[in-house]
Amino acid sequence: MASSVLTDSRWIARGALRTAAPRFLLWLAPWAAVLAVGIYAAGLCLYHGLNQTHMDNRFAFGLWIFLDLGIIALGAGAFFTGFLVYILKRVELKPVLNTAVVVGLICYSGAMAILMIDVGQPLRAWFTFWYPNAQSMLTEVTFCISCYLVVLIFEYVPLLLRNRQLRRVPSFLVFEHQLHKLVPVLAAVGALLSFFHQGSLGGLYGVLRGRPFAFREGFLIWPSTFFLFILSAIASGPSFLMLVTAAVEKVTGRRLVSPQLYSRLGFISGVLLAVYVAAKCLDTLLWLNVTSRSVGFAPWQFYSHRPFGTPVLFVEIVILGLLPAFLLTYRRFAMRRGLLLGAAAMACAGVLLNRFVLTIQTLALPTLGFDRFLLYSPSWQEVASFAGVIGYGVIIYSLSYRYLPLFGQAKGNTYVPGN
Amino acid sequence: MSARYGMVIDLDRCTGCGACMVACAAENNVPPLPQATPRTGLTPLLVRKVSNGMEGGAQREVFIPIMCMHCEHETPCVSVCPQQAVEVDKATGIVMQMPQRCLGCRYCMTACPYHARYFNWWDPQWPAGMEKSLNPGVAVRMRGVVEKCNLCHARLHAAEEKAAASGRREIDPADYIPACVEACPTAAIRFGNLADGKDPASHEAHSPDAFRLLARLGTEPKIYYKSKEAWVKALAEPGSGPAWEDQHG
Amino acid sequence: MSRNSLALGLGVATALLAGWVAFPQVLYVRKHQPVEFHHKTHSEKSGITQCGDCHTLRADGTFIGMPRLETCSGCHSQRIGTSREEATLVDEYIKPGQEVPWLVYARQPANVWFSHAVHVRRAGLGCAECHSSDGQSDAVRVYEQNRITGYSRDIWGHSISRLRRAPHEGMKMGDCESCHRQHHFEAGCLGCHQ
Amino acid sequence: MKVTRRDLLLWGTGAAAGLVLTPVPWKLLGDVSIWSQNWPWIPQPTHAPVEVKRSSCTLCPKGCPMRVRLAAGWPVGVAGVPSHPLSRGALCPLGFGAHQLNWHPQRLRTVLHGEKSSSWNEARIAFAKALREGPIAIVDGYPGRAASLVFDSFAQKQGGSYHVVPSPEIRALAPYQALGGVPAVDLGYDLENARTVLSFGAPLLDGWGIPGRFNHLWAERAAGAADPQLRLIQVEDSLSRTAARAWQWAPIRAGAEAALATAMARVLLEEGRVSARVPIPALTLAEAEQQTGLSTDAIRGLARTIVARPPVVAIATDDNPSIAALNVALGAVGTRGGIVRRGKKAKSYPGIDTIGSVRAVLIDSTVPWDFTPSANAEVFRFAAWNGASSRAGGADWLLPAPGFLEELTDVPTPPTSAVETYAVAPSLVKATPEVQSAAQLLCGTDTDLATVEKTIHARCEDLFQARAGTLYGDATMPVAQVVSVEKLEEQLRSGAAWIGEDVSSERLRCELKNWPTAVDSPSSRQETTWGGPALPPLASKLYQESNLREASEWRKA
Repeated sequence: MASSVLTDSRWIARGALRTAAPRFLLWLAPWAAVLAVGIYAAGLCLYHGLNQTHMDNRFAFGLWIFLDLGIIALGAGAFFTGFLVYILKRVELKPVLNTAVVVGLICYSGAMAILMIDVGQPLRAWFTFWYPNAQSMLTEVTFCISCYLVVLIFEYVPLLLRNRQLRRVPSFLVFEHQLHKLVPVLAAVGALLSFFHQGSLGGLYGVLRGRPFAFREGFLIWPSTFFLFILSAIASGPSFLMLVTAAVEKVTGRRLVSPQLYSRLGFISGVLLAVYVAAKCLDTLLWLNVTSRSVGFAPWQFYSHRPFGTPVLFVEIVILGLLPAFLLTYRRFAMRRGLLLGAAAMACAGVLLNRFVLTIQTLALPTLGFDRFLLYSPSWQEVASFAGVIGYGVIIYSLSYRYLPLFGQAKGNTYVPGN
Repeated sequence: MSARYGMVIDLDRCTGCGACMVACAAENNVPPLPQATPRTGLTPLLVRKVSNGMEGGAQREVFIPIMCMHCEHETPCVSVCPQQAVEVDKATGIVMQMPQRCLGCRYCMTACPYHARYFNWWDPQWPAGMEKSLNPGVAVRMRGVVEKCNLCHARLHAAEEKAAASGRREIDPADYIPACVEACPTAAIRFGNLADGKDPASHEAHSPDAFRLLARLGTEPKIYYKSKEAWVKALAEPGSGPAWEDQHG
Repeated sequence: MSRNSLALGLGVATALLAGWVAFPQVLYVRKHQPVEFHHKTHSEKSGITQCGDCHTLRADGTFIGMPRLETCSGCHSQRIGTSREEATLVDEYIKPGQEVPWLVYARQPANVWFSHAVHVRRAGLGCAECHSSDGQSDAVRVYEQNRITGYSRDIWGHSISRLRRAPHEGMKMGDCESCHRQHHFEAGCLGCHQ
Repeated sequence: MKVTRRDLLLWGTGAAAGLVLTPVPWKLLGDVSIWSQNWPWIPQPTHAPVEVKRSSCTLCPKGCPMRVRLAAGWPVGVAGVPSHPLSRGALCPLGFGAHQLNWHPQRLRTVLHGEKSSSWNEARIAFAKALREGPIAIVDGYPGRAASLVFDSFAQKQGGSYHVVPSPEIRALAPYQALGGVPAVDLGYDLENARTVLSFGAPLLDGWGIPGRFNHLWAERAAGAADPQLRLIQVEDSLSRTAARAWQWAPIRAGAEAALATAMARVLLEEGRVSARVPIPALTLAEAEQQTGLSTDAIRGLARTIVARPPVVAIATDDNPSIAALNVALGAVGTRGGIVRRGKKAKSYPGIDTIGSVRAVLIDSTVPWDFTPSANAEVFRFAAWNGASSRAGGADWLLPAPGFLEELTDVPTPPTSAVETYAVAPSLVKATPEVQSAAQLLCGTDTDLATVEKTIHARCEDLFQARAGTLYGDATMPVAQVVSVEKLEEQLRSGAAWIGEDVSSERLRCELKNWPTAVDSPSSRQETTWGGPALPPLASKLYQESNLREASEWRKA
């Protein structure tokens, strides 16, 4: 048994140089451990109930929702790249497409898994499909995410079938070929679904009339956050792709995509980020001076509770918004790999901060005049089960990288042992 | 018939004794949950103590019973529920929470500006034998669902059954009185059909001293409060009150 | 090729057989009533004609459901006839004053509020509209209990597919709703739940 | 032909595909979610019909009448009796959870000897031995019941002594016995006719007296009004819930009540605002200011305020002579709207301070836990709930007593009432096995004692003979119209309450020769209703949730 594992070369694509099996296993081990702990923590939450978390009646949403929103935003690279490549025919982005699909798959399936733990009655979660409430943003989210997860699987399968062993099964080859023809359609469908659920994730909080800090006026049934979320997601998606690819390059010690592609992704990300920041500023001003004021809140009043002061807003918009947008788009910097990646990281951080503020700060602020400003800190079960998702992500990606041609044309490089 | 059940709570009459809370919990089979913290317990009705922040003899306190406000318009919790576990009943105006439908996503709790919704973080349990004292007609909620005040709906059922048995179409208002109203030793809570102009409660609701918490959010709550003291009235405004004032500077 | 399809076909067939024939047998546990009771005998021999004679509505509108022991002991304080069932009833229940643990076919779960008063008195439904011919039964049915939910099989209805079932069959929420819809009666969730 | 791996794979694929066309996955999906709605480990209420019976709350000497909902022989809910003129349908928070108390985790179910379990038989033997070796003291925390009579007569026959632990409200009335010769148990407050109530830390809105009575008066005549018909002035060191809702709150230093009372009397006498002929106290306003922390002007102002709206009565929380003296000065003793004599002369019993050196002490379950007798005596303590920190609570014998509505008992006039009342609290709950009341033990030891049953019957006869007062049952009727003793007893046993005639008009004479010296006594904050041994788990929990009470208070449960 062991030998068959240790000599897996016949599963690895011809010509692709991969590190030796034992080293690979060594690399997987810690991540597997993290995943194991995560599964145990999740098990505790499912068996004993959500009293295992530190959420409470006031902080009904916590770490999980924040990170779900976060990774789904970062996973947006998947649909957006597909959209650019197949719909807008930006073929130069093709090399990162497979990575985008895998990353997307990981992010979305991970988020789904966490959501299943997060609800109090997972066994009844399917009621949402049986008795859907069309008004609810959460229904929109649930439907779109689950459908899009299916799409992602369909996008992933052809990749899977291109594995050296699997492609020897003739029927698989046919199947893969057929699926491949379907991919542009899938990309289109995926893009549509994703635009919707990214939006409705924003809507999730924007519609909360009872939470003046989150509530936004909007267009038709959609509050402004609906559109801001789409923008921020597609802005951060490519940045996250860059970071992932760079990380893989670092670990494997190989150049997988051209520097031009990096700066291309960076440029796309930067431009979108700039647009997003502009929109965000406009929205914030409108909200401070019209929306929240109309129900009796003075501008900046929300920022009177430490630690959520105005600095947070400044960091979100300027340091992690405007600045990276500039760095990513301005050619002189975009050519410098370090700066580029740094800017990409800042862009991602900015979007995460935005999700954090919207989820956590909204719940921390009092609504009733005689209520208190509250904070909460997650329990180890919450942290561990999410860490598990990260472990799961790394493992899936590593396996895909090892056994599937993620970077189709990155062959024949000189072998440098991964560290 | 289309009633609009609501309450007018006279805060000047409330002594904060808490009888309403105990009566409510007993009526609705709320488990004691010794392991719960003040932030994870179940209190469909919760009396809050608020001080006017003055010193010495000028110091005053008011007690504010908080429960589901049964918002009439754009009810925040109804629109957010992904699977129709919450609804505003057409016939009674009661905002109904269905634990058997609820999947425990807690989105409604984040939507409620009054924090009047509670999640069953634990399995409901009673000291050995105490389950014999459970109130028939109210199903015990299971772990992992949201619950809140349903205006003692079991009592409305009983009233309807009684009416039906005696061939009446309408219930006798005397048969439908929520537990907290019945329990209040100072008759501070007046309950009734706000849609019925002759009902004393609807009359009270129109008195100059009546107000509603966070009325400016525009959700038209059907729980009214009443006080002659200006500082108490001020607590109802969003963005004002101790929670916000002492933050400035 | 043909061999493949044969294998596939066999698989499908096994699944269909297991799902449609075996599954219902496994899903329900069969229980017998504590006492063999015949509605027919009672209506013919003892002149009890109205369901309400034993299944009474109380003054406050609550429904007594299965008659309490005193109703039975009204006549059965001493054995009537020599049947073994009669013996069990009198010796095991009436003499020791032990309520008969009847298995209620139509018992709804704790979270349902069903008022007979409202349906019978106000809406004027006949008993048979939900309980069909149980009132004339000359033998007690076997009580089938769902192993997972603990519900009586009558709630789901006898046909596992719920297709082609008699109008009275099935007491799931959907069945209540469809009847309510027919009679243009609207109730919120808590109209029927508690 | 042999079956290949390939065949099995295909067969499996077919089966999997076929299963989707069967009810299996779909029915299971449904049934599992239904299972999650009816988890077997979650208790559900009974199907049994609900009946409503009347009784009285026996958890404290206020004896509020109750409507108890019963299902399958167990109480499933309690409510007050609105038609009752004193309680006005009110109960304290403890009362609304009382039906859960019998299953309280701290419920006593076995006899404890020291720290180890024992039996009733051994307890009886030990008690008999103690009796032989002589003298025993019996301590009662709820005097005036039929059971109390059992204690008294037993003590007399056995050459023992009978002592009572009066409720705080009664203790506050003790000084008037010295001044006017009327036993404290015969005195009450004529609150209905008072227009100014000056409370020295008494929790008037928080379980003092009959909870429903003052709450109702306050709500109807004071709540929210800028110039109320009934002025409630609270003198207290901290902002209690009563102080928070009072018309005025005078914050003074802890334990300075006596000084303030004396100083106010001085002001009133000097300014000739009161007619009573009593000497002017020696305490100067300057001293009072220094003791109470109130400015002399404040004291003067307060003094003038309380007499602005007569009749006025001052209410203390303990036997503070200075406050009693103030009432005399205010002419509030034995007058309309003041402290009145409620009726026939009741026997007054010695307190616990008079327990000499005895062989054994028998403590009734109504005695608060903070009372522990001198060490050398053998202690037989009855209790339904263990409110002590240690297992046996310092008693040699801890004897499980009947809990809520588990025994027949009667309800004498509650303290502070201005009229005589009487009710019987029928037992509505089948008693927990192994429990026995103190009275039952004594009647078992001395069989020719009049049992509680008999005494209640005798008291019914007295009521019937007297033909006075009114019966508040399902219908309200004067006793004069009740046809027979049996009918009267039947009515009382089904939860009706008797209320005597108002005799508050009867004047009392009491004179004050010289002022008690206002000593700075540490303020004794009165235990409110739920200071009892056990709080319903619900109540204790809910107090933790809301910020109504301090942690120390709800931890009692």
